[in-house]
Amino acid sequence: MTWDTLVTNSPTFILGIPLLFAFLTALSGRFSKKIGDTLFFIALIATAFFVSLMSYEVLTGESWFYVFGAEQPSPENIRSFFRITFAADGFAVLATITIMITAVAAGIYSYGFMKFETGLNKFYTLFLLTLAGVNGMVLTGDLFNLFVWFEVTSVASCALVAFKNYRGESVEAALKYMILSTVGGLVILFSIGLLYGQHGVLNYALLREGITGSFIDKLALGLVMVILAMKASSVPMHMWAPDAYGEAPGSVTPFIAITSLGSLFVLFRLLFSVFSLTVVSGSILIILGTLSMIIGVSMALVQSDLKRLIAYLSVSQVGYMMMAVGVGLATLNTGDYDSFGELAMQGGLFHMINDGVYKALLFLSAVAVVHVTDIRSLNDLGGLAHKMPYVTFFFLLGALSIAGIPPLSGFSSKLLIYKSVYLYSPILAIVALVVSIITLAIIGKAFFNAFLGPDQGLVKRRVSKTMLLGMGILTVALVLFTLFPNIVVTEVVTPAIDALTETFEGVIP
Amino acid sequence: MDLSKTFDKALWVFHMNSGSCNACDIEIVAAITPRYDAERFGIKLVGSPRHADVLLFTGPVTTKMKDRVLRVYEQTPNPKVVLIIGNCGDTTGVFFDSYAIEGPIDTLLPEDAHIIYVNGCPVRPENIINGVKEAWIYLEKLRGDDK
Amino acid sequence: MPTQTIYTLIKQLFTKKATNPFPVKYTPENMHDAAELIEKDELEINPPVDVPPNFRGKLKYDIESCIGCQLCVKVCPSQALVFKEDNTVRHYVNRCTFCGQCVDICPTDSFEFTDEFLMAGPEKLYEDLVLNP
Amino acid sequence: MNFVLDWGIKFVLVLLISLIGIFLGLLYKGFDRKITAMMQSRIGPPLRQPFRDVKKLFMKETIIPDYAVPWLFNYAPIFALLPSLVALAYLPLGPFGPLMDGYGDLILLLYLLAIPAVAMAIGGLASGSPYATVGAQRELVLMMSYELPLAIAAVTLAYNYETFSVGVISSEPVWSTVGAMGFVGFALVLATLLAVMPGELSKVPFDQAEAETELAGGLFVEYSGRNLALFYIAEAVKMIFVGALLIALFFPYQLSTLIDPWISLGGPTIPLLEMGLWAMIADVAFFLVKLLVIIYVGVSVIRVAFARFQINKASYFYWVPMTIIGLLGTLLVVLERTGL
Amino acid sequence: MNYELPLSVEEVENYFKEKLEDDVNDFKTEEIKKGLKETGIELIWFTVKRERFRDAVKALAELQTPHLSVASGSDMGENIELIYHFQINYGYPGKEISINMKVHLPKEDLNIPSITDIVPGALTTEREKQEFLGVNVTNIPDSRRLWLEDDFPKDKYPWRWDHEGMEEMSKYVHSEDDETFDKPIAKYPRKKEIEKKKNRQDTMEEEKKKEDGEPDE
Amino acid sequence: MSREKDTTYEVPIGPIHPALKEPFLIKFKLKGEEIVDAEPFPGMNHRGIEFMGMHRNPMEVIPLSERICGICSIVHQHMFTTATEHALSIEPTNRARYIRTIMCELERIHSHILWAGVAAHEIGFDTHLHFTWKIREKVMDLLEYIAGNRVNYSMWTFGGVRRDITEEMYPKIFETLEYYENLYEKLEEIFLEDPSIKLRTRGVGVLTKKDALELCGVGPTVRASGVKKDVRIDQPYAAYGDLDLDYVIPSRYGFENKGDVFCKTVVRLKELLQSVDIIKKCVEQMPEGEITSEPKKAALLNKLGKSAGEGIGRIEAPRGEAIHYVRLSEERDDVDCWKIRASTYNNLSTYAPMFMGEQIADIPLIAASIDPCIGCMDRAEIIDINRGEVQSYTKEELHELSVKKTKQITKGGVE
Ligand code: SF4
Ligand code: SF4
Ligand code: SF4
Ligand code: SF4
Ligand code: SF4
Ligand code: SF4
Ligand code: SF4
Ligand code: SF4
Repeated sequence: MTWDTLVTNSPTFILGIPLLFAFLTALSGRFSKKIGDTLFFIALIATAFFVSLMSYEVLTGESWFYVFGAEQPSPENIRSFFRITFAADGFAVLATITIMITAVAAGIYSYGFMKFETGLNKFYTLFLLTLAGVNGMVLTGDLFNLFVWFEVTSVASCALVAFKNYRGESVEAALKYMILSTVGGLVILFSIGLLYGQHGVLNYALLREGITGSFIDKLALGLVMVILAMKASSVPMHMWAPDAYGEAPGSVTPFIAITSLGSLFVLFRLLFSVFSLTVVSGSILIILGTLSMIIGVSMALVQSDLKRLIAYLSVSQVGYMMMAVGVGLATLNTGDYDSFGELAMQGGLFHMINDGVYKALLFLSAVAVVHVTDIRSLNDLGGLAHKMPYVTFFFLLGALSIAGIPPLSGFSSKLLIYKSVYLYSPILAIVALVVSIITLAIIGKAFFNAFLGPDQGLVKRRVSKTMLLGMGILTVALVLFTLFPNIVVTEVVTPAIDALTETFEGVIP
Repeated sequence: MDLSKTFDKALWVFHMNSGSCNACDIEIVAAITPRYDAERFGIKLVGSPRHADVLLFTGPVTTKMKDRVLRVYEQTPNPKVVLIIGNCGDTTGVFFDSYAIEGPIDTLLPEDAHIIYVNGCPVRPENIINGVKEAWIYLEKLRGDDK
Repeated sequence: MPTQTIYTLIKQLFTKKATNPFPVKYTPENMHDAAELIEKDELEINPPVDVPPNFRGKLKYDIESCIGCQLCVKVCPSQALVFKEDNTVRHYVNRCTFCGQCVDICPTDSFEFTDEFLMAGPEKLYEDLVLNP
Repeated sequence: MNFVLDWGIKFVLVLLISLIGIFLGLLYKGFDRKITAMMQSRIGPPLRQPFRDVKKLFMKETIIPDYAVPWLFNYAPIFALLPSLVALAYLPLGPFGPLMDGYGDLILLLYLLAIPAVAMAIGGLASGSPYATVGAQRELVLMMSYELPLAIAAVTLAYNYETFSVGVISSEPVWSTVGAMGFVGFALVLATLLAVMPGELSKVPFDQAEAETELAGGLFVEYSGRNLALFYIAEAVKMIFVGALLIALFFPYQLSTLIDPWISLGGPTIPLLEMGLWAMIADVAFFLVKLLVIIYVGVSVIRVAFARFQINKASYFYWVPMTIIGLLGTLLVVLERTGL
Repeated sequence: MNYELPLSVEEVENYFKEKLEDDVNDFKTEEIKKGLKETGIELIWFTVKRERFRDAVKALAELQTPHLSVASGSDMGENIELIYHFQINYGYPGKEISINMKVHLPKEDLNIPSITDIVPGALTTEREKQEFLGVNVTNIPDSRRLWLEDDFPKDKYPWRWDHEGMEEMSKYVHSEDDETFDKPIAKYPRKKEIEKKKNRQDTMEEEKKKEDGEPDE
Repeated sequence: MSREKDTTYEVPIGPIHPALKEPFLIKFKLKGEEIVDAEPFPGMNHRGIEFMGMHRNPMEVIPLSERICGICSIVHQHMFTTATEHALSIEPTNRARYIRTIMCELERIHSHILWAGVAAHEIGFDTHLHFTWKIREKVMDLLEYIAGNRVNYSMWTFGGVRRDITEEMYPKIFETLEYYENLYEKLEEIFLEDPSIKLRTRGVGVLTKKDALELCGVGPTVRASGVKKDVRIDQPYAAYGDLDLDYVIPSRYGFENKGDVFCKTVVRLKELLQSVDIIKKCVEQMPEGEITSEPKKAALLNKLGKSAGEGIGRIEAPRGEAIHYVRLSEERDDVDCWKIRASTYNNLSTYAPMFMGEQIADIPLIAASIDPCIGCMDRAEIIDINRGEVQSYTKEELHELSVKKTKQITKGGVE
């Protein structure tokens, strides 16, 4: 096995390793806990390694398509081939990096967090399955394959949500999540059927050529969009999110957030690469995004549960991305794209990676708070800063970043958004600015309620070192993004945009 | 105690009534209003003892106010000067034989407190300004600026 | 809009101020120097607002005319007057309420109001504050 | 190497501007107090009083209350001051263009305006006093309120110039870029900004957060000594910052160019800056006068002529009437730009 | 009889006699004339038996929402006398009558029913009576201390004359004087403004005298 | 934001608080910015004055009584002397009655202006604090001119007054009255027409007429609700019987008797004008004669020690009805029983209905609206008349309520 082989096959490894180790950790349950832990970390590190490998290759060299099954398709046999395609392009890199940072942090964090839970190996299995599923979703270049990964993610993450199944609320939340996911999967399957029936292909590139904007196409697109938007917890299908976030075992909460983000990635990819402008206009995205921003933030205003509050804030952050990418989509192929559309895209996608990081940081520190105090309601919390200085710091950093305070990374990406969308419509910029300020106030208030004030002796246990390490990794990432926003934008985000707007042009993988 | 010259020229004042008859208190307020305008000397009434340099105490200290008087004194950051306004703060004045009086104030404050007594019942606003002037002179003496 | 208020305010900006600049307009650099200058009559100070003719300021006690009848001690509400063995009374200015009952009742008019009211200093009892110690 | 040198010079300049900003801030604060007193028929403190106050505060003991979170409590004042100082570097000050340009500018400035408020709120909350808590909540509510008209104003300006760069906006006065309708629109926008100014600066009628009579100093109850001095300076600098921002956005006129047709102010040319000495002096003076007028109108007069609003009425004031006025302005500008 | 506001003193007296018969006695009415026009004000004092005291207040409440000014109380030796100062006929210029109801409580049995249900504003003064006179107000909704601090001795009542101990409790701040009197410290250097001012006034007075000296006529 | 928090928390205002010039504690329970409960704990100022008075002879008590409270120090002096006169059947001379009336009304002027300034200060309108206090100096000068001191006038003695108002004082009196008449319009403009003051005072701190009556409120506080209570008219003392006065209630001037802070302002301002009229009339009608019926002080002192009797002094202070009860006995030289009841004592219970549902921002204003003078107060209860029950808390309950968010209050808070 040469280096090149490793590189070219890295997408397989990214998916294969977690799957394999998921199996192994499940088995290891019979033996010792140690083995499970070791396997889990090996899997995480190996996956991360391959993600970086792939990223390096894509960002410095060329993107490529990784294909299972029939080697070289030709226009004649294309319909009958059994093939699975993975697109190792800029967009996939952006998505997998975002996912992996969170996954590694959450994995390490969970190790400390779940120490005293039973059945940890099950947890590892589910974790790795979800990881594989999400990565699969963003890497795949084929609709049916997408459905498969979608289902894997759904099942695994449902199980994760219900992991603490001795708690009634967990099961209830898991049930909700399950129903939604199942219905979602079925609907996706249905629309795949519709499309297949129409065009006879499922490969993105081929589909794109075939799609004409007929009613069926639109219907299929609409359905897929709805489901993905739902999974991405966009308004108006955001209801499930706070429940799921609130009830999942602490350490995987950010991971569920990442599946949402994954869905959003997929949504964008489908919109750009498959349906493109032929069928959809950016305005739907913009409207959904704006609504998400406003509704998310106003719901957050009334929350008293820390995790739910962050969940609602994350809904409103999703709105930013949708709005920005929507502006990009709306202006695609017009002159405006060059003047501000691309900027909006940059902002939107950069915001996604930022969001992945600071949201995870917020969730993890919120979880640490709940873990340490057993209290979820902000009204009962207080004075934690005295005993938990690190967590306070992490939370503050995440909070300032989500609120977009300069010079933190959240500001850089939001700035790009403001600077572009006002040219599309001034109202959008105003809304974005105001939502941002309200976010600031909300998170400031939450921060006060939980951490400031006199010490009330709520701290029952300690935050373990591994938990801190998990948050530390995210902090490092956040600081890096803060210090070098330009590099991230030019080196990672721009290729992703290029991939979205240009790939598959004339290539039949 | 570091008492530079600036200190006396920017005195922020916290007023506390510890059971006086209010006459001196309204004269204190009168001292900041246009006719006397203490602000021209940099005197400013503040709302929190934490911001204060000068504590204006009035009243013979009732039992219920005793702890609060001491607490306010402690809460005030150093260096600080106490101005006791009125005879009832100085000696308990007319309220000298009650079961509910703990004063006079200066007996409650620590030995090393810097106290200026302003006498009168009630003191005229000018006398309050005069008291501040005495405080300046006192501080200058403390620093050895008086030659 | 409170235009009337704003108008008045701007007018007051230019009219004469109500302040009586006692003793000086602004803080002098050094109070001691200033005080010395005042003593040497080189610095003019602004007098306080005028007191009325029968102002109740610090008391003046005429030890010569006192006959030691103690009536004043009986009506003094704050025990500012203490009867001494030598048939005179000691007066504590820092206890006095300036009510003037002693002035009224004294059969020989030994007590009298002055118009001094600037009494302040860093010592609790200095000579000025005790008459006939 | 060049890069390092460049940034080194910039750093020194930022430091210089900061010092000047602090000086001006305290001076104008003194001016504000003096003129307020005079309007109330008093003599008022001398102009240098704020300097004395600050000097004295630095000398005083700095008490950290038992219930405070020390690091947050101590850093909050610094984070209240720094943004305003940094912000000055992004603003054109009189004849000098912005030191740092092209980093997002107006948006950045808006955020830099928000940070002190947040820092104050966090500091207040960290002090653990109930008064400060109420004060901090009010500060946050107020911030949410005035940010809406502020955002409207900023976006309208940006829309007009198609950029957020303050440098560009101030290079040509708004009034000459638009016709009659836009003129009215911008007048409305200016009115909103003037209304936001006292809110930004926590002055009456929007000083709910530190309302002395209600909350005994609110946010700052527990602050003393150095920390209080920093807040004091921060407030002063913020005043300069907001004033200079208003000038840059709406009145970027220079005396030398205004009178150029009649009198030409030449003077020896200063190297590097490439402007005539006399012209520069005139422009600086003109800038200071403009600042004075803005502060007088936007702070002093309003401060003395209004009573403090209740917090809900203050919110309402910004969210409804001011927003409507602002949006009306935006509408007029947009209408004009799109040629309808 | 039909009683309509404003009542006269006699009517008030009759009204109470009618309502409470023998349980009210010692009626004393006063009229005090004041001013050039000799406008009179009227007061009425009477004693009511403790058992009927509430009835008396109720009877009063039937006439007009009673205005209770205050209840005063004093130690009369063998018993304690409470006086409830009510006002009636307020709102009728010059017609108002002070109704002072006295209730005597023997020292052995210092109980008096609360009237807060009839006159909500009476609570303050009832609580005050409890702590200052040792009276026990039965059914009082709130019997906490009102003015005295919580650790004030439970068996001391400042307004009672039969109590030892109040004298010791009250500090006599000024009393130490004659023996322990220290010489006051040396004269603190006072500034001259007082003398200056004096001089100024003297000159002014002289001037004035001069002016006055010149006869007007 | 804060409004959404559904737990209540407690904020104590006072006893040392810039809004309150006197020590006085009110504990508020807040829900966000809204007040859900208020309990005043007045009486930090309890000095035991009644006790002190009962250990001094009546002559000594006069200056003591004036130091119950120095804001309008004439009031308690007046009541104590009239009560003692009543007890001993001493008749003050008619000239003394007129001088007393003039002093009372001058004091009312100063007190109401002071109140207006304080109220303006509470709502952050320092300009008007400065303005009102500036014009207040004029009446202070006059009072000082008549009585020899700016506050605590020491004018009263048994049987009359100690200083005469002579002909040569008239010009100064008239000048002052004219000054206020001229300025009155401006005051009204400021306090009744200024939009930002109206915004703050209208509909704030409402006291209904029913509450006002049941809680035995007094003075401008209840007159603003339309209750006709005014001792000067109901039961004239001093020379008020000679002057035809009418109740100052808002409806007389075309306002609604709403009982909010605005109405209280109306009442106080109109009373200011009424006072000016009263003084004018008094000066015009002032009879000739002695200023005291007991000029021999030593004899009077003797008489006081030997006589017995009980009496009531009841007057309308600027803040409302106040009453003293005095009993003298033959055995003791000292006062035998002395009960003081100042206006605020009754008005404090009106806080409850006024505070409920209002905002923190209104606390100082509402607190000031009854013009509290705490000198003789200690604690009062909030009485919820809607439920007809008294809301009282045991110490434990209070403690429990404040466990959480208020830990800081018990120690660290600035009280
Ligand atoms: S010194 Fe006299 S006037 Fe001043 S507060 Fe005390 S008793 Fe009142
Ligand atoms: S006046 Fe004469 S008799 Fe009377 S006390 Fe004085 S000395 Fe004695
Ligand atoms: S003026 Fe009054 S208090 Fe002073 S000594 Fe004379 S009687 Fe005593
Ligand atoms: S009353 Fe006059 S004469 Fe008698 S002791 Fe007093 S001062 Fe002396
Ligand atoms: S009415 Fe109030 S202020 Fe006036 S004297 Fe009485 S207690 Fe004092
Ligand atoms: S001794 Fe008797 S008669 Fe002589 S002054 Fe005294 S009381 Fe009057
Ligand atoms: S209530 Fe206040 S102002 Fe009135 S007399 Fe008592 S202390 Fe003085
Ligand atoms: S409350 Fe009553 S007893 Fe207490 S000091 Fe005041 S007047 Fe005296």
